[in-house]
Amino acid sequence: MDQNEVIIRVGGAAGDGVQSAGLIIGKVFSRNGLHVQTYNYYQSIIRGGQSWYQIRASHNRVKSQGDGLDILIALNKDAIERHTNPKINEGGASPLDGIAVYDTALGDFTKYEKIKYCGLPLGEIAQKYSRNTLLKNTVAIGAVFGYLSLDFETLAGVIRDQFGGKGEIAELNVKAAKEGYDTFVTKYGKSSKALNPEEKRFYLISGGETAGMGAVRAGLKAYFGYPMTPASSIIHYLAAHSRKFDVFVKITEDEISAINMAIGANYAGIRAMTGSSGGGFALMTEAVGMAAEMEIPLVVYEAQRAGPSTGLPTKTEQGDLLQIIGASQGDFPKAVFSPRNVEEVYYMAGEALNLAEKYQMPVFLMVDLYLAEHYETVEKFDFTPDIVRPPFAKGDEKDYRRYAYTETGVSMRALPGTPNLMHNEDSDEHDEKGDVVSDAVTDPEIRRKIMEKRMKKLETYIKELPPTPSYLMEDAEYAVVQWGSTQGAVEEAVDILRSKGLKVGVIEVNRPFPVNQDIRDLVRGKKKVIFVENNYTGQLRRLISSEIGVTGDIITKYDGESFYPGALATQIEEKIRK
Amino acid sequence: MDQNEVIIRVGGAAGDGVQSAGLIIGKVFSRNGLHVQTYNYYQSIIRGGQSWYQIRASHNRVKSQGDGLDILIALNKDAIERHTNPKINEGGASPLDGIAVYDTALGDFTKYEKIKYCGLPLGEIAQKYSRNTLLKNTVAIGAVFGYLSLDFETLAGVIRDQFGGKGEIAELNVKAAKEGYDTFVTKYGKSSKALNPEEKRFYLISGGETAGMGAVRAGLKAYFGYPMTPASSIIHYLAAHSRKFDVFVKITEDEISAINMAIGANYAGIRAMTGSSGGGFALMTEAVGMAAEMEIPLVVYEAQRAGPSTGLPTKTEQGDLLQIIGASQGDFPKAVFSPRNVEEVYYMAGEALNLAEKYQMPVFLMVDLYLAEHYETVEKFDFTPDIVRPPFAKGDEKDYRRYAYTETGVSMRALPGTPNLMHNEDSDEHDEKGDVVSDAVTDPEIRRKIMEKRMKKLETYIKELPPTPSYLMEDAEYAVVQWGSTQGAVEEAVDILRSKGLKVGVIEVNRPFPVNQDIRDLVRGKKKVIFVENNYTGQLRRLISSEIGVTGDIITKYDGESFYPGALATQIEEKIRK
Amino acid sequence: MVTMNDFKGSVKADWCPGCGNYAQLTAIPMALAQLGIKPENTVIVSGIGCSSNMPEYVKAYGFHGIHGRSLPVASAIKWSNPELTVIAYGGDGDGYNEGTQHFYHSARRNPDITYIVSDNQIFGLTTGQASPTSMLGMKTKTTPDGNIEPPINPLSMALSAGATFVAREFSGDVKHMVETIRRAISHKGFAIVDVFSPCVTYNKDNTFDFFRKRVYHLEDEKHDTSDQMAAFKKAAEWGDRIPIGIFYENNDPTYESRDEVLQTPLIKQPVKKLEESDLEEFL
Amino acid sequence: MVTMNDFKGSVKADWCPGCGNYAQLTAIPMALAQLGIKPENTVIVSGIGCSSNMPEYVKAYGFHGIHGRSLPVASAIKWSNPELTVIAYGGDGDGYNEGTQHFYHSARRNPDITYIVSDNQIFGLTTGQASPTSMLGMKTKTTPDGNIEPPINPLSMALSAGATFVAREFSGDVKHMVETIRRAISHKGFAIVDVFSPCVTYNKDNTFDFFRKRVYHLEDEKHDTSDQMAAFKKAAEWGDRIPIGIFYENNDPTYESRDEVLQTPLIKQPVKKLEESDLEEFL
Ligand SMILES: Cc1ncc(C[n+]2csc(CCOP(=O)(O)OP(=O)(O)O)c2C)c(N)n1
Ligand SMILES: Cc1ncc(C[n+]2csc(CCOP(=O)(O)OP(=O)(O)O)c2C)c(N)n1
Ligand code: SF4
Ligand code: SF4
Ligand SMILES: [Mg+2]
Ligand SMILES: [Mg+2]
Repeated sequence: MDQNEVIIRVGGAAGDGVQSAGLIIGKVFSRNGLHVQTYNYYQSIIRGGQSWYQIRASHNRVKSQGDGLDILIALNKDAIERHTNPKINEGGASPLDGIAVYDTALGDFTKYEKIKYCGLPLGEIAQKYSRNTLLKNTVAIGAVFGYLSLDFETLAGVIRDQFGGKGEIAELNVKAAKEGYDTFVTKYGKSSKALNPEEKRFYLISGGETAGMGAVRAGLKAYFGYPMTPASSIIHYLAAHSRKFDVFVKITEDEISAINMAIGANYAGIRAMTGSSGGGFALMTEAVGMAAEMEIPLVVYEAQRAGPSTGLPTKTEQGDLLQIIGASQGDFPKAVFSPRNVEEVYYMAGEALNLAEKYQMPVFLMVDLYLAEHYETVEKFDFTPDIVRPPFAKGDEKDYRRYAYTETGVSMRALPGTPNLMHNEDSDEHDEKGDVVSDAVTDPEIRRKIMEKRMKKLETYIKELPPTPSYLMEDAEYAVVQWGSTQGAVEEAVDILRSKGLKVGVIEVNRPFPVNQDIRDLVRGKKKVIFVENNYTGQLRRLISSEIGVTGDIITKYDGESFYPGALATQIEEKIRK
Repeated sequence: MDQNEVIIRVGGAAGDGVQSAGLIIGKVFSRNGLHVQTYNYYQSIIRGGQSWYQIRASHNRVKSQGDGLDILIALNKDAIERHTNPKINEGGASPLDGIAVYDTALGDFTKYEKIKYCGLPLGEIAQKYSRNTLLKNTVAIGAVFGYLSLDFETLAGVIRDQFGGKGEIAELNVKAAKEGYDTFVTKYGKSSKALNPEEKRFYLISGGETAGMGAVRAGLKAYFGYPMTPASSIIHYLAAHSRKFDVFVKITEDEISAINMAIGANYAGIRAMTGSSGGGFALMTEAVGMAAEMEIPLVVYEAQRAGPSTGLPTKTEQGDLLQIIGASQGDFPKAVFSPRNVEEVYYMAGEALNLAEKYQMPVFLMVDLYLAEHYETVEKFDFTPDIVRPPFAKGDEKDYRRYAYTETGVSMRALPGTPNLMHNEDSDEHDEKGDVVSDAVTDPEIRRKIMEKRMKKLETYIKELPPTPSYLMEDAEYAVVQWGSTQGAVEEAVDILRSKGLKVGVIEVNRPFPVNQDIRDLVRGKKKVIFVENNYTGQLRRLISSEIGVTGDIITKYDGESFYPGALATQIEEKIRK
Repeated sequence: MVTMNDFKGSVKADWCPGCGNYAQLTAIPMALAQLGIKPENTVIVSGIGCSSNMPEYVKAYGFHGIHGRSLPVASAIKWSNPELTVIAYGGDGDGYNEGTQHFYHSARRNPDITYIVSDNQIFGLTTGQASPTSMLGMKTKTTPDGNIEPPINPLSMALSAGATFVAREFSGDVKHMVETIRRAISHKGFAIVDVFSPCVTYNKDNTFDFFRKRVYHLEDEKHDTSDQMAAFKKAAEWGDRIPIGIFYENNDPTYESRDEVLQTPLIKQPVKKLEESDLEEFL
Repeated sequence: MVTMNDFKGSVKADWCPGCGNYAQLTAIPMALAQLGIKPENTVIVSGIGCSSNMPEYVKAYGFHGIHGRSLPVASAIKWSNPELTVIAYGGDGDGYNEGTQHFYHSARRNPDITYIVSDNQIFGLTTGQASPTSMLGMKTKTTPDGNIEPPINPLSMALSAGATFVAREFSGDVKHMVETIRRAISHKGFAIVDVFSPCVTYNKDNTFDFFRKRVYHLEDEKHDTSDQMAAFKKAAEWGDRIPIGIFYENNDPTYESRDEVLQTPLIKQPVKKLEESDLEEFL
């Protein structure tokens, strides 16, 4: 067990405060300069059921929720039975192999070997301070930090922030935590973990939030959406900061309205986005084609969850790639981004807005539930505004043609309000001027040319594609191909394999469409190519095979949970040895 | 020029009666036992513009609208200028190389060599009988049949049917036609064409209509839709025959309602369908996933037109394949059919209904504007009811589980109204009984199993896939791969190449998904594989490469028109010689 | 005899303790039992939302579809098999946002189904965003500075569409609700019952208390349920006194009664055998 | 000075001769010109349908989008750049079928845009199918035995949603229409003008003649446009006498006037520069 690292899990029911307890714990670490990753396991239920929140903290960079479990805070009996039982593995999560903190009032439950059961009268302690039943969580958190002997003051600070400053409630919580801290140490002593404050501090932030921030940095002025898990975190973030960031946030009657509004706003000349999860995005697909045909910039934030249909609304999956590739009838240029981590979401949100406007085409910023909702530590962000806006026609252009044929396929836009350049933008096929060619006379020749003009934008963009990122590929004999949020688990799995002497590297596809030809070079000569995907059919593999003919073995996971590095390493090794 | 064949084109403006004139001409041939194919070139406009209708008739089987143009009926000046000008080629259609029939009142127009201009006082003649300006079309039709010296009585019969029996209007038309017939012969003589009545008669019918009939044969009881070209022809056909066939036809507020109704009706136990074109189908995609997750049979008729977006609403394209493959988030079983001709639409409509019910999954019946709207001769249909309904649970089953794990992946349905078997069908992920697993406790293990159960249906179906049809593949050195409505033009192009000694065959993909592995065998050892597609990016090629790694050269056409055999033969030959 | 117990499902409802939906989970089976309708002939159709979980908890045929689409599904089930009693159930977001168009057109179309909306004036399942019936000024996750969009009035909406049965109930008055739901189910045609069904977790404004203080029974004030204009006026009442009960009712023919093909239940119709003569027109 | 001619587009309208839409092609530019609104500051947004081809024929900024979606597009354009005059135009199928939900929610939301519906009670462009305003009994391609679905009343619908300006006009009365459209455009908020605009090709029932015999001007009968109940009553009038003109008008605040961020036009707002302090909350 790594003494520089700890994995803590808070287990309970919805409504038990699992998530806020988890976040407090995470923040204590991040404020102390430790790297943190969290994992949120919850159900589509408001109260009850079974949920848990895992925090992995380390002095070294951590990239996933990790394997193993050092400390469990069990908020109910189900949680203690479940997370200590070596036979139960929630989609790959490790059972406890350390201490269990729980309220002695829980009563009897099955006990397992090797686990240190550290019952405390959590409720009793809590009641000394307040009758709010959630206070016992604070006591338990205090206990955990006592065990880890981590500076109480940081914890006190986080608690105060969480409970609204220096008021009475905050102080009660601080006191309760302190009693939990002290009582634990008195009763059970301290851990041998060597987790100490560092000189720096990290921010603990989720992908939904960095998507919002990154977009604001790139000049986002309006977001239109209809709530849907896990695409709501960006809405909540932007709505809460609407006035601060001067971003107009509009919740619409449905997703169809949302995307049409986003297109209208972009048409008018501001930067606007929309977003949803798979089911809501399905409703948006018709308008995606409209944006493409009318050459109006559009960024869609698509946060995947486990399908098909309503599926597992609070579970993660990478199952929407082909939906996005196939969105809307006909052929048209588009780009798909799949940022690999919370930080990359920030930068790619801006890149998406710039790209959409540069090429006047739809750009998809794909994340998944895991990436949109889990928290990661980030050290700093680049705040320099990242806004590249192509010029607009001003009104003195001679012979202005909205869809002029050009070298790049890109034609200059004239915004409504510009003198002299009045024209029509049309979802019907049109000529260079924007006049419809499907009414009186369809000229097949013009149709052919305007199709080619639009598709040329994609050809132009392909030439500018940044290289596909990779990890340890220089000397790799085996290539693992991943996309999006699985980066962390895959890299950690590869680290494990490297430590066993297997030369494995990772090709990290963060811009899945158009498919970068350089993937061909990256796989060349490899003994084996193995795709790792959080879906059933291997959608990235299908796409890459479709576009550039590269294929390989596949490891999939479709139980609603994300990959765990240890288990994944074993699977990759099996494929290699096969 | 083939003396057993004639190609006639009627050109005019929308509202000029181009289409009905064309249909009369076609029927005269089909009633005389000649093979006919028609081509309808029109715009998204109710009156005016430029449209034309082409009829190809032959004693031999014809498979496409063909190359060349023997007879033009020009209903306005634009038509005569356009169709006689050797430089104008409407997406591949040949200019006139024969006689032009027109109203001498048209006045002056450019004349070209080699064309025989046969002006007649069409309007003048017509006015003798009625003031209805459309009557002059009838005169022109008469003239054409005079020229071809084809039996006037058949023409009279068709006219009577078209104009509602033996009434006054019908008789006026017959008389006007007769005068056109005689006047032409007197003035210009007869053609050398050897077109004579045969002993048989054909039906002249479109794909939209055979889709409706085929579905009725397979027990269709309800159709839910929202009009959209070219998916309206099936609606119009079924609505007109609703009482005769006892099919409930419901036009809904939008496509979303239509597909949800179709799913509801199938759930209740009847056979119901929905349909649309690409844009309307985009709106349906969310519910496709619901049907898949809830395992409710569903057939969607998808009639493609040229996109993206509104695009060319009255033009053909095969641009929706990837939209269908990607429809709705997540992975689930489905099947896609792409019948190759009007007759096959009839049989595949029934097959789709049977398959959807057998596997309780969405099945897509894809056509395109060309197939949905153009007319072909068909000799006869098999009327034996084609209904394979799997058994439903009756109510005395013990331990009934709606989604029981089985060998095939298929579980027995219990329809509402069945005693004792009350259960819940859910778009949320569920267990064998149908109980939701995403509320209280998500069991990743159950999720994994139920995903596998559903996907197993596809594995089972794949084993039953009929072989991919082909044409002249036995000794072929080159393989052309086509799908859907391009069959005719492709086969004729191949005939041309064969006549030049090139051993070309055709792989005809009429069930594009799941991709049949036998395509691998079919292409094995071929010198070249060439995909022919009526779209920009080669969507079938992308799909086949994605699923089974087979790829090849590509010939595309994306100007809104379908392929013409002559031009296509040249293109294929170029690819071969390259 | 059918009893409420016959409708008791095997899955325990997992709404928050105190949630308004529990009242309907009592009232709907009670009304069905009173009418002697068997579970096997009952279909409950829903969309997505806390409320939409209803079919999971009732022993009957359940169709828990996608967000906003219960009405088209419910209508088609009824048209396919008119012997079934079809009840659509869902939330205000489900019915008045995502499903707006289906609600409006179902109301004018008049299929013989019952639509019960759990109107908690909030999105519950997605953890508390403004819904189309949220009051002006209400603070939610999507309206942190207070809702600025005037709420719609589902009753006026239904009335304007020509709905033939328009009612409102309150989860705090189950007895009254049972009576209205019973009449809604008995009504031949589209019956909408909008139910104030407090979300105790996310809506701190429109609580049980809020309504208890305000609601009164329409029938106590001699309201004429056949007078559409009176119904419009009553529907507009909002403030210290809020009416519940049946606002409007008429006997306009159902959609299915006007359609020739539906005169025989589709599910009972034999398959049409095609004949040579069916091709005649293509000759 | 702006004249009607400034709005004359280079593409000739290709509606059928006699189509009702020509009247609006005259009336809209006339109203705009009278108000001194420049073509460059005008955006005409439409969906798909014969009527929706309008933006192709007017010299202004034109947004000819997809079927049913003109209102969300129009609203967002207005919110992004309030200096533009935004007019949404389309058919009854476009607005009251495919776009039902947007119509309803726009009416309650009250963005400052004008919505003119060419209500020909039929689907024109798709060659004659029943629309949501087709009369009972009407024979069309989709209702060969006669329409059995009671038509909706767009005016009652808008009123029930809380629309702040509700009017109806007739293509056979251009002068009157210009006046109403002028007032609709001037109205601060969502203004709906439903126009009887006969489809001479596919609707043989609701012809110019049909309406000429029936329509009368509301203002001639001392109708009180501030009385919502009176408006409901007038909207329900259908038969030998059919009213046109302004049914209802009020001064409720627009959506944009209630939203803090929109107080400065979005298009003029500088980009927000992020700072270290914006990350504070994640510490
Ligand atoms: C197409 C689609 N959009 C959004 C969602 C997310 N979603 C689920 S429930 C819901 C709203 C719930 O509110 P309501 O219908 O009022 O039900 P309640 O939970 O309040 O009972 C939303 C937006 C979804 N499932 N599908
Ligand atoms: C999503 C979608 N569904 C259907 C259509 C086909 N469509 C085009 S116009 C139209 C209806 C036209 O009726 P209306 O809006 O009343 O306009 P009109 O032609 O009568 O002016 C339909 C159904 C479409 N273009 N897009
Ligand atoms: S969140 Fe609200 S609506 Fe949902 S179960 Fe809880 S109380 Fe009921
Ligand atoms: S079909 Fe009707 S609505 Fe369309 S242009 Fe012709 S008259 Fe006008
Ligand atoms: Mg609600
Ligand atoms: Mg219309």
